[in-house]
Amino acid sequence: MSLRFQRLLLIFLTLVIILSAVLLILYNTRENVSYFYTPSEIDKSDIIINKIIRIGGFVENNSFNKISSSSFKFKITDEKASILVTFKGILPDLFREGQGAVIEGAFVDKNIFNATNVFAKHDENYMPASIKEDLKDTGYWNKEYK
Amino acid sequence: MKFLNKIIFFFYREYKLNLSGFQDILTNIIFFFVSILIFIFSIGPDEEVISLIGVGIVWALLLLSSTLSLKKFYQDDFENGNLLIIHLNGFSFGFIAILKTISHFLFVQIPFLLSIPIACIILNISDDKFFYLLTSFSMGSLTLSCLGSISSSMNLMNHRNYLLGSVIVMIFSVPIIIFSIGIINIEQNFNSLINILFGILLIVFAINPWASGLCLKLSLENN
Amino acid sequence: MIIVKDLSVERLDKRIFENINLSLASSDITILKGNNGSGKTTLLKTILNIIEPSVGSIYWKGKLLKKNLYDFYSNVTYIADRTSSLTRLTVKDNINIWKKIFLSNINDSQIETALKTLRLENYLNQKVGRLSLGETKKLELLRLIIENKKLWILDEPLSNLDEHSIELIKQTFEDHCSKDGSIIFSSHQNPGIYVTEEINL
Amino acid sequence: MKFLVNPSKFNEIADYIFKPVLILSVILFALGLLFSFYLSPDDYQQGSTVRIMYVHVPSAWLALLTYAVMTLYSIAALAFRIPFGFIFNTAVAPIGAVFTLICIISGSLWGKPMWGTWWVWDARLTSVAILFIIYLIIIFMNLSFENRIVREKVVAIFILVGSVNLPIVKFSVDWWNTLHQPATISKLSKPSIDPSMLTPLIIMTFAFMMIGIAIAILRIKTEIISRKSNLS
Repeated sequence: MSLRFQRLLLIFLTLVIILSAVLLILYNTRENVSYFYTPSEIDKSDIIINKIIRIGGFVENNSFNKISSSSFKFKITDEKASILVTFKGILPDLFREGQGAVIEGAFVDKNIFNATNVFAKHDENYMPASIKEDLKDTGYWNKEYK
Repeated sequence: MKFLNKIIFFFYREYKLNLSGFQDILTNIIFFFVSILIFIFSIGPDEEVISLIGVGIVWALLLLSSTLSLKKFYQDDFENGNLLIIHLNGFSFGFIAILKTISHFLFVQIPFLLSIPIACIILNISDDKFFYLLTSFSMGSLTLSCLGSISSSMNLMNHRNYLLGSVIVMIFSVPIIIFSIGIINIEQNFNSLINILFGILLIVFAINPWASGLCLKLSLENN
Repeated sequence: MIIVKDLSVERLDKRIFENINLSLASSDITILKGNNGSGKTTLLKTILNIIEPSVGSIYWKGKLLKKNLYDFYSNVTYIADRTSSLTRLTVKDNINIWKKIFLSNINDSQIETALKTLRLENYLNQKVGRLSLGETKKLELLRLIIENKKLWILDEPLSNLDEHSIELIKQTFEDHCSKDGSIIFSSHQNPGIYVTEEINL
Repeated sequence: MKFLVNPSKFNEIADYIFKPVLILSVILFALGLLFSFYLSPDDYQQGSTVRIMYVHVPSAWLALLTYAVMTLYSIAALAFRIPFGFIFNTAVAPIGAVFTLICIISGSLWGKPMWGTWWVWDARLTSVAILFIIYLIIIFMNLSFENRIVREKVVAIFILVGSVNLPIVKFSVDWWNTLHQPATISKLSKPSIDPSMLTPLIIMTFAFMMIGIAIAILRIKTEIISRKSNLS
């Protein structure tokens, strides 16, 4: 085996290893390494009481009601399942119905989730407020428009 | 056949070097246990909190203790010329890097692997978590050895600021820690996380001979 | 064996040495003379293909050194000026390690006689760290016998050695050349060894 | 294109274009600030806090861009033996570090009103923090080796090893559905941002780029001069 052939073989081997490793990682990240669970992923059976998890989804429309100055009740849904959430604290100003949100906390019992903090998730659309008004007047605007 | 003997006798030399200085390995383990005790005393003895963050403590301290022995990688052999003699004996620099990484894995990481059960008892980590900790560390430790080899070969000629080596290892080990802790805390399908950890191990193991080899050649050239 | 054609090495745009020519046949001895820091070690390292020469080339057995590096390395022993034995281990361990690493087929009796001649035989179980500088140097030179390769490249072999040992080294050089091996060594004093070629840096 | 590779050629071009670049950057900055504060509308969701985007996004892009260019120069320096690559690396590392710092600070300033916290250990934010520390390590490495040849090459190797983190920063948002929103402007799809907000963004990006280039020119010239003078 001449020296040059050995060297090329080593380079080729390293590239094969790196490529397969990258594919392995890409394939697995696609799967389920989620930073948070969606409501449908949490089926009722295996809820572990007061284990700290994060749930992400949309705030269900007209499910938001204010109990006192700093405690709220709303539902997080992803159009398949929805979870009742109680929260005490200051809501970020981006938080409103129909808006994506990630909440962190634990299940108090079977179907009430007590959130310790709430992150409002901002999608990637930027649109001036003025256009929103025009859209509303012309009736294009519909509640689900994120 | 001759080449195989040379490799075996290379490890014999490493064994003699490490085992004669037995107190090196012991000091690493003692450092590991003493820092666990310090964590326990600083956090307070109640079982609930400790078992919650126990896994994090164990992993972070394993990382710190494995950066302790960076100097033993190439620095001593480089200073007394043995690195050149081993190279002249027929090993290319990349191959020396691989052998050194494996010998570091054997003589430093395996003792840590064996000391994990005791650490888990002290921190009363539950049994299944202990099993996941063992699997994640067995892969993570080889990755840490490869990172250690890369960072210590970079710092051969760096006499002024040697701490840089451990900073390099710590920075590149952040994804390893994220995924290993992920494996331990997420109970259900964690085999995708194990695959990711294995992927990282493969990448670092493939990069190691080239990066370390080049740095060793460079340092010998400009010694 | 080795032919060096007008070699020159530059370091940080400072020329260390230029157009060095050397041809070493078997059973030749070459000495590199020059005061400290004149590039003797750099030249030896260039010959060992560790340092990239900016100009010139080196041939080993007719072929370019870079091409058959493996064959070159299996025929050369290099002893640096620093002590490469492991100071934490005993002399016996060191010899044992060398014997194993270099797969040398030397038997124990030969090592015994070598140790006797070098007057190191009663230090066998002592840690190398405790030996004196001269003794560790002699231990280094013992490696020549353990490896017994054709070409010896030595960096300052005669530094801090006493009269008796220098005599001994002369003797081993002559034996090595009679068995048509060859030697390149550097020295800053003139040791009065029969030398076929001399390079002044 | 020679000036990208050859120091002396670079000096000629540098003297020639330094003044215009500086003036251009001042103009662009003035224009950009004007646009982003007065001429661009509030966002329909966030109101005026969106204006931080005009600092956050350009500095993020430029932080990644400088690292990518440094990686290219390291490959050129190591594989094709172009010494100008080493000069470029030592000169541009601090600039990249400053851009990353601006990106992190403006990001966390924007995060407080939008997400509700200053900092959350999220995939994109952690990888940008790692990028910042890698920049710092590059700067420290440049200061801690005595032998210039070893210093240059080891820094180049470290940049190559550190470049593994670059794709992680770029794609971290798509891989893990993290809190940080996915890429707004991806060349492939039509950017989901309204033109009236896009213009200040583009202007500010070019303003940042011009300032970066101006400082880079100064630092590269000083590096070339310092190499010629003391041959450390």
